[in-house]
Amino acid sequence: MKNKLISVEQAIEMIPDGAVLMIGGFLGDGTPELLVDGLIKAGKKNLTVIANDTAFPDRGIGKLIANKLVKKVIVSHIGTNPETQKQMIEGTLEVELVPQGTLAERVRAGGFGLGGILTPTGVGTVVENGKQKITINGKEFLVETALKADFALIKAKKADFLGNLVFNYTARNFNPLMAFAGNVTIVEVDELVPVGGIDPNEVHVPHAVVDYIVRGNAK
Amino acid sequence: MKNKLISVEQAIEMIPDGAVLMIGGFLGDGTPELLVDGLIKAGKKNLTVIANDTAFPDRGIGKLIANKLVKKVIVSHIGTNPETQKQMIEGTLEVELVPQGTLAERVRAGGFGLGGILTPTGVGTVVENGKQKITINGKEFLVETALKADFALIKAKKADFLGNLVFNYTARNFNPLMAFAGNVTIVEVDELVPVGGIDPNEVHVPHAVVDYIVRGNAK
Amino acid sequence: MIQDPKIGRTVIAKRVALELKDGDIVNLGIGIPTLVANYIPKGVTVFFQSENGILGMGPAPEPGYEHPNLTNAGGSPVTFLPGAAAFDSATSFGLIRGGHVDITVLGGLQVDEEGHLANWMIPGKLIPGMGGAMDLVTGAKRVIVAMTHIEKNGASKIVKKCTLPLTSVRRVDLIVTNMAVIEVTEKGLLLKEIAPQTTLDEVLKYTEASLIVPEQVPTMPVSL
Amino acid sequence: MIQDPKIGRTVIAKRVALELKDGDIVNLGIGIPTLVANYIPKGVTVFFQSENGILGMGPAPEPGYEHPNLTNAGGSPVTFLPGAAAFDSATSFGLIRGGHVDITVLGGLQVDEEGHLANWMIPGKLIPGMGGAMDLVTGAKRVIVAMTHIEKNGASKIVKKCTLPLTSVRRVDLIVTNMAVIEVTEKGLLLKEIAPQTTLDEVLKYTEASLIVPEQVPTMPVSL
Repeated sequence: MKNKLISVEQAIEMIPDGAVLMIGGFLGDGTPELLVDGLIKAGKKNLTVIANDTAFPDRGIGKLIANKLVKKVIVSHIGTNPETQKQMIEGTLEVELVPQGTLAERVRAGGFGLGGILTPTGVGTVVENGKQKITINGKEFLVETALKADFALIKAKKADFLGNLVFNYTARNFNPLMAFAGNVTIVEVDELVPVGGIDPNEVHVPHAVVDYIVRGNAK
Repeated sequence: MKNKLISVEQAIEMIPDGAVLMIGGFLGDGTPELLVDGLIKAGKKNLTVIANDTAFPDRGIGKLIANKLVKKVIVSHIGTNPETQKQMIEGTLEVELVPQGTLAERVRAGGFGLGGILTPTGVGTVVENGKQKITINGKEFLVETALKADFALIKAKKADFLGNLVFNYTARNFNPLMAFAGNVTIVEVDELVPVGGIDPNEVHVPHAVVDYIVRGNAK
Repeated sequence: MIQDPKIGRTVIAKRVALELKDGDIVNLGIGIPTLVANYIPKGVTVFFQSENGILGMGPAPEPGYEHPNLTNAGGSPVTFLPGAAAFDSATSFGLIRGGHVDITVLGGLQVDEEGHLANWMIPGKLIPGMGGAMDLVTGAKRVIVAMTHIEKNGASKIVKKCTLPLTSVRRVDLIVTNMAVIEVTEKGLLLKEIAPQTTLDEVLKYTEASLIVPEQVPTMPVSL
Repeated sequence: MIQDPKIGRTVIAKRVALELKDGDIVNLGIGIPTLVANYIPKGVTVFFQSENGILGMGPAPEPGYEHPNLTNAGGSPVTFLPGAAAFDSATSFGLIRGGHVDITVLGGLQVDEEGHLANWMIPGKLIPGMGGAMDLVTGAKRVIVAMTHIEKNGASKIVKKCTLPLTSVRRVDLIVTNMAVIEVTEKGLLLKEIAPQTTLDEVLKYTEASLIVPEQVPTMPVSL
């Protein structure tokens, strides 16, 4: 059977310039930093990044922005990274803002084989521009479509060799959702345990969606 | 603060005839049997039951059918309970069949404040009758609307006094989804632990959605 | 043709098992598909997913080791293999609908020339409900129908056009019966293999649908 | 009116805290709303939910006890209280959008006579993004806006009609400022209380929107 364990370099080699990436994390908490650093070291270009936020210029996804690897972000928040706002104003970075709960559901829908979801969030605001609306029992909902990515780069606390994943506290955030939505899903883990070393009740993401495992730097 | 721990009788007393109930379980595995027995003992009438299936005449939700408490079921499968089919043919029980994955998403949508989801499942089959369809990137999806219930009756392996829940193996099934979708959610648990007795990473359903706790018979 | 129904079912299961590749995530339906688990080729590791919320399902436990909270989609006790995971129904169908299940093997009532499957109801007669079948056929990467070639009354189950309600408009990929292996192609149903003890004439006689028949049709590589 | 901005913020936080009921699930936004956690009335137990995936969040840890995987929605280290739960972002917003959060307290840029809130962008000037604010206002059972009554340039933030992009068409329930408590009703904005050291004339002067003013308007029951 395929051994999913690879090096950071092997992981990064698979990712072409222009790729659409989902990257886990919430203001850097739960972002696969080694994979992010690998992208920067390899000098990838024109990436599209789907993530909750652009973190800080020196942390997590923010480093990709600061190093100008990214042409477009689909995120809920950019307020903590002045570099994102600067590049957006300069016109070198496209920013698509999505309400956080909607972003979570769009990513999940992509991974779960749904076309999208109907949400009340954003109705009557600028978020509804260009979107279909549906009325159910007299209440309006926006049609928010599914998101997929070429690669999902996620961070887990623990994995077994098959790729069953356990996340840690607030580092969970978008990671389990993105695990399903990447055509190729690469997980950076702090702890690798033998197959059978995780209680089936405690698995957060089953191994079926994980393609490759990279060892992280445990903190 | 409100003590959520009540007796089966107190739980059943809250439920009026004609109530819409979601009941967890998959062919009886993960069904709150004490609550089901309580409904039968109290002789509730004209219930609508949303569940995966109608189990067997002498087990789980099947007992409610056999005892003729139910006027309508919304389920994915009735093949294991001849009593369901009998009452359906006699015209005393309305049966709405929903693909299992769609049912799971409809229940989740109800609990998660979504209007519904877009699924490819059922397109071009009798399941699409009477439903809106939406085309996204040239692919057709059915609009499947959210489901809510007056009461969700669910079964968990473990709870703390606040109502944080942990489910067991295949007894999880629809239970976590229904926990969110009941206007009142009552959980039957085998093991009650002190507040703080569950690792935050291992909580399957946070206590915010649980209204009442009933002690079950541990197996 | 194979006369013994039990041998016929075994042939179907053995032949389907040859379709499983190392590392595959596999969902087996109830009935004949369940038997496939008994014939996984040596050196091939597959992971069984069951829609009630488990990946890494093992065989039935020894008597006395049954646990009420570890069952398959038919409600029967099963076991965990190392690396198993449990999850809720939405996640289970996230795996299924999202294309994370490599192969699903399902029983069938009818398959037609377009590769459409009907397997969940016979109006006015049998209405068990679709359970997870519609999601499985719609979402799995590869759909294999494992069924007897004909009904008890001799009627073909491989028909020109399904008369029973469809399970999905998604075409199935492969049909494995006790008489033949048939691939669903853009051009129609392609006869790939013929079962042991079975003639081409028998296959054609018991198949209502048009078949594309190559010059050479090998025998299924399974032992009886 | 209260001159010291810090005292003004404290008054807002103290007054909002009085709205919290025993057992409430509460989500506090960044800024003034965060201060509310410091003034929970005695005998009242509330549970703080943070949209990055936690229920049962406690205060900042002692120095040296910070953990990189236990942060609030502003990215700052927090702690667990007994009975805390961690979950993914979809579940977190399932709680929020699904009406399982009893109260959200958010900052504001403008609130208008219809109770509409604008709090996530100033076109051409400040575009941090909406983060979780749109879901919170749309989904929480009760929405309280906690903000200063006027901008630094003296302009009222309680306006006839929002000129900034709306956060949601869902009306907020209560506005608590350093000058007043205002309830959003079907008939318009109802002045409920006036801050200490503040006169009705001052409130009216610094409020662009029309206010419904009862004969008796009590002072906020908070100490300075």
